[in-house]
Amino acid sequence: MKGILKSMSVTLSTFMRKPVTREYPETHKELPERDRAFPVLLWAEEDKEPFCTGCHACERACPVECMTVLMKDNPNHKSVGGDSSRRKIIDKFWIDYGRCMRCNICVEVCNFDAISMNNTWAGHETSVYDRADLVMDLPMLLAQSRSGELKPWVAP
Amino acid sequence: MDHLDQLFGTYAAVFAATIAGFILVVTALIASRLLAPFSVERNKGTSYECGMLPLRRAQTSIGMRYYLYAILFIIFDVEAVFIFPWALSYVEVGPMAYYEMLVFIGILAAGLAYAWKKGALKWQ
Amino acid sequence: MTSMAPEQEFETQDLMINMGPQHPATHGVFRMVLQVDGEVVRDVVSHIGYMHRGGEKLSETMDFRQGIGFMDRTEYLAQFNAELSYVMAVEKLMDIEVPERSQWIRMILCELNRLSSHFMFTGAFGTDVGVFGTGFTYAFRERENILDLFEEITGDRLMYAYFRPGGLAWEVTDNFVARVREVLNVSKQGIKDMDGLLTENEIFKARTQGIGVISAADAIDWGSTGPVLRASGVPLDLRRTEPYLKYAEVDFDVPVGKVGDVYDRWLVRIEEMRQSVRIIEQCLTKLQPGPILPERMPRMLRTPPGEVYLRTEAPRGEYGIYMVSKGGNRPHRLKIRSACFANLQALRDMTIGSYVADAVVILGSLDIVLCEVDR
Amino acid sequence: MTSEDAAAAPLQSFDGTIWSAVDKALSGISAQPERGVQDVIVHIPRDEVIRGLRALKTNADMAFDYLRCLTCVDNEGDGMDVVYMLYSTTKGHNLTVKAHLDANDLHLDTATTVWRAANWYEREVMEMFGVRFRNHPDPRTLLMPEDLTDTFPLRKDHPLAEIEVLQGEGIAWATEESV
Amino acid sequence: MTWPLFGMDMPVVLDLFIRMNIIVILMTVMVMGLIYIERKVLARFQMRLGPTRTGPMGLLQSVADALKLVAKEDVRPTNADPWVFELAPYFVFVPIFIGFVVVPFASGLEVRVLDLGLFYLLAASSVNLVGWVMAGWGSDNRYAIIGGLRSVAQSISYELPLVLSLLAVAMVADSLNLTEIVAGQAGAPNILWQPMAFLIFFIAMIAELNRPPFDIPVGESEVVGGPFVEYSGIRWSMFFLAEYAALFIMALVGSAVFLGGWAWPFGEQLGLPWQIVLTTVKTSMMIFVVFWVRVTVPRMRIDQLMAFAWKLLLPLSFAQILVNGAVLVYELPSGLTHALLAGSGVAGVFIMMWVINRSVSRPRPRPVLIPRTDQTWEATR
Repeated sequence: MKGILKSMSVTLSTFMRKPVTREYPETHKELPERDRAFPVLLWAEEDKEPFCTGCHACERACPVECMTVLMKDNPNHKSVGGDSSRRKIIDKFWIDYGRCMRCNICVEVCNFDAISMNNTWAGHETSVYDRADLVMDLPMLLAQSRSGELKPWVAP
Repeated sequence: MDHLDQLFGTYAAVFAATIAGFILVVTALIASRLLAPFSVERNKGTSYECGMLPLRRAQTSIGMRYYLYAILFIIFDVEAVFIFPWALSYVEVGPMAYYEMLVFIGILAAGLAYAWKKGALKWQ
Repeated sequence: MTSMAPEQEFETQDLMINMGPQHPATHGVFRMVLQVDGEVVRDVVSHIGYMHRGGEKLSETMDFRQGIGFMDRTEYLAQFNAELSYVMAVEKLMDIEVPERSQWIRMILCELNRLSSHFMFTGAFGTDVGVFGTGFTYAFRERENILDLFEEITGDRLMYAYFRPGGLAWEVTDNFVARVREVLNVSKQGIKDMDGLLTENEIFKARTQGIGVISAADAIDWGSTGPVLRASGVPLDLRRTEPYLKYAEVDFDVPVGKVGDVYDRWLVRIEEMRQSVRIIEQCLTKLQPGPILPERMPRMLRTPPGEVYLRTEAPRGEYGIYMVSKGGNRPHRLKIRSACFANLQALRDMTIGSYVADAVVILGSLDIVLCEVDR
Repeated sequence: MTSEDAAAAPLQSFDGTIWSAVDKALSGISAQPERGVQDVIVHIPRDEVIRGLRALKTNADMAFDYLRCLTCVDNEGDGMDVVYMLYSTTKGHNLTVKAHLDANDLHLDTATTVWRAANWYEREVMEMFGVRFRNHPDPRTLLMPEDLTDTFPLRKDHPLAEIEVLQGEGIAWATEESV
Repeated sequence: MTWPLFGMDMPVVLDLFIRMNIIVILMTVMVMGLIYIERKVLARFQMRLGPTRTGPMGLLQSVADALKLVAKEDVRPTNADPWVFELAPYFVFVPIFIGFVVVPFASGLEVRVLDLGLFYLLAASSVNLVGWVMAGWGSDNRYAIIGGLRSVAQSISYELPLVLSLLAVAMVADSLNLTEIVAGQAGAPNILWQPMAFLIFFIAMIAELNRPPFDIPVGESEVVGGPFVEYSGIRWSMFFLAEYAALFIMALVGSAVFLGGWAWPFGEQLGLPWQIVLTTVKTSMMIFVVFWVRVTVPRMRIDQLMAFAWKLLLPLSFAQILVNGAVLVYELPSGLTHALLAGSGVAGVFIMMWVINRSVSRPRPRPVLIPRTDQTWEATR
């Protein structure tokens, strides 16, 4: 009886405290800088092209094989009259978010800092009705970075 | 208003309430029948067995622990019914009625003690 | 019924009850078939394997860096501990010396993970004994708090993939020490709440005392580990008996039960939470700046041929990685020795003769993670 | 140290390890020692392994009363090794015991008579590697479906499942071809 | 024949019709309100927010629930016994509903005053048990059967302490008529003279309502919902409706019999609005404590439950009746009578606490802590 009364005093004390839950879709928790949602490609603003050269490093390192990379000759390269220093550039890039396990390995192996984990809420709220819609193509992967909302965090 | 009318007046309410209760349930069921979707699918009718197919029919004979309590209950509940009228009138009758009830409850208590001793109150 | 002999008609039949794979109390997809007579359990058959994803087979195709992410998924309540076993096995095979700072940080994170895992246990166990979700929400409050810290450090709330052979993936945040202290202060209150909510409660005591008893000899014979074993009175804690990381340099107590029943397991876990707080506080004072990876770290992780069975003390007990390497950058064979797998074996012995309601409580007291059992 | 080094080293040279005591406990059993990375490894021929394990458990100096783990390693054509990780709760020492099985004769006596803990581990090895444990009390499948008894997933010759590409690249390639 | 209603003489049939309608509406609104309040209160106890989406502060949550339940498919298992399965909701709901006939909200505000009011209420509400068994047996589901049988065993066991504790108060009040009992408490509520009876009543009431810690028939973690595992849609909501209606009735009766209803502490001459306010406050307090208990305590086990009823509550309530009888039959001075009654009650409460304490607290120290020393391992052998 004494123990039950003690338990009841504990619950009463929490009755008096403020609720800790958040009303999710309206109020978002602030995400830390290092937050890892899904990988996105970065956009080189000065060159008006992605950083990615399509070197397949991330594709080979991916443990779940969720990436597909196709490279092409850069039409904007210096040798063909452009102003970019990249000889090769990404042609097509798909990441299947349904397979991705967000292990950050692709970011670590990238030699060009061309891929980064999305650390905005947009990266977390990716639910769709069809699994096929989770396969992101190049424009989709670049959209987040091009819009300027992404604050990429590079591990020190 | 004579006595019979009084009785009718009060207990008619009980009757009316019973009917009202049934009407309430029936209305709800009819409303549901009108509003709710209904589909015939073969597997829908399987009873819930934590995701597995039922092992066999559930209505088997069950351990008799439950029934033992039922028997005990019947005994004690009938006694309780006897105690009710006593409780309201013994003061007028006087101490004698109290002693009689003491004996009665004593017999009951002996019964309970016997059941207790015999282990009828133990589940195992 | 008609074909039965008259004397058989009065015989009660045992009822077979299926608990799981889809039952509110089975902590995942676990199935136990109870043979009950009225309310008393006569026999238990457990079925596991619903969550089997071939993690061991998959790990044989992954190189040592890729494999880390899979360890998180086997033990989703104590991810750091699982990663730790894996990376330590690789380090042992490659003979890498881990810098001090990394070791201390690993210890802090592992103990925080133990804290969060035990919180999860207390909450889920509260639900098993029938408290309407109160313990659960308390536990989640505390756990979220710890997970927030993990998210700030590693970037993910559950699948951290933060430890690397040789050290850590990257440095912790600048305000790490202050944040850990903050989290610890909240957690202390949380432990007090959990303790006050249930430990002294008479109904809780009545429900947990004296059921699911397993003696020390039986527990050893069944290979039980962790709090289940310690509750039986065997002071077997790998942090003490075979200290890894820096556990030899901190003071902590190993709580040991006396009877080996469910209540003892509860008490042991509650006390372990307090000890974890104590360990973390000592670690914080000893944490010094420094490198997090050894200076000469090979870029490609290749191990010499060899085999190692590396065990660490995860919240649920001994989490072992048996890694056989034939040279190269991936294990030839990887066996995950999961603590719950061993503990779950003893379930039948503990449960027979108790009530249906007790079976649920006993299962809850083992604190199983089915992903770990099935791997 | 690798197995080649261990084979070259003389038997009694594991100074500071428990090998000499194990050797004493296993007298009469032809055991081959090996200095592993962490624990001492003892190779025991498979016909004697249960006898050896029981000797290790009952020997007062050894008292290996705790079976840490039991598993199996497929050596690709070179047979299989059944591995027992032992621990003594009273003495606090560890030992790894290995029994080699030929690829065409995967039979072994059960260790459940020594430690009950071996029960589920052996069931797992049975279905994953196809090693038959004689006299096992409960030889049902443990993790795999009950009807899947003819294939052994953890053997090296068992292929990994094809990676499912029906969504990601599959759709993507299709659109590329159509362009 | 006429009957007075709101100061007017009315034909009995019309009068009944109006009163029934009031009761039906009141019950529906109260149940919806109770569900909403329970969810909010439980959420606060658990530091959550509770329903917030439907309507302002989630006020329309119950309405939305009700609409959803009506518009949900009503599945019947193929193996179920059709008659038993389909009729069970009636047997669960109707007995609870007819209990409303005697429940007093304020003086003169009830459907009918029955002389055997208390007795009638107990008799009616125990019929609802039949519905539970029917639901359990008819579903052809193991959990349902176990749940149904458990509910029988539990309800009949706690029926007796409930009846006897109310009888003990009825002896003190010298009436079974709820209105008279309330009127008799204008000076002091019965809880003062019968604290143990109140405690027993409260415990037995929670048990009768199948609420934690006595919710073993519907124990989520054991029998998944007990007798109504297989019910869905509107049929399931009937069980729910009955459960909350019963909670409401029991709380009302408890506040009327023990806490003085509308009569205490201001007396009966106060206006009707104040009487309703008093009743509401007292009932809410009872209900709040029920919620509070629900959120705090673990579920009991069936053998403990039974032992608690038969070995502790039943003997104690018998003892209370005997003491009451002895005290009341000899016409002692009023002060002494009341002192004896209260004293015996308090003593009973202490006996109860002592027995509970003794039965669970075996000497059990905290776990042994093994500190770090160099020879720790050997030292503990």
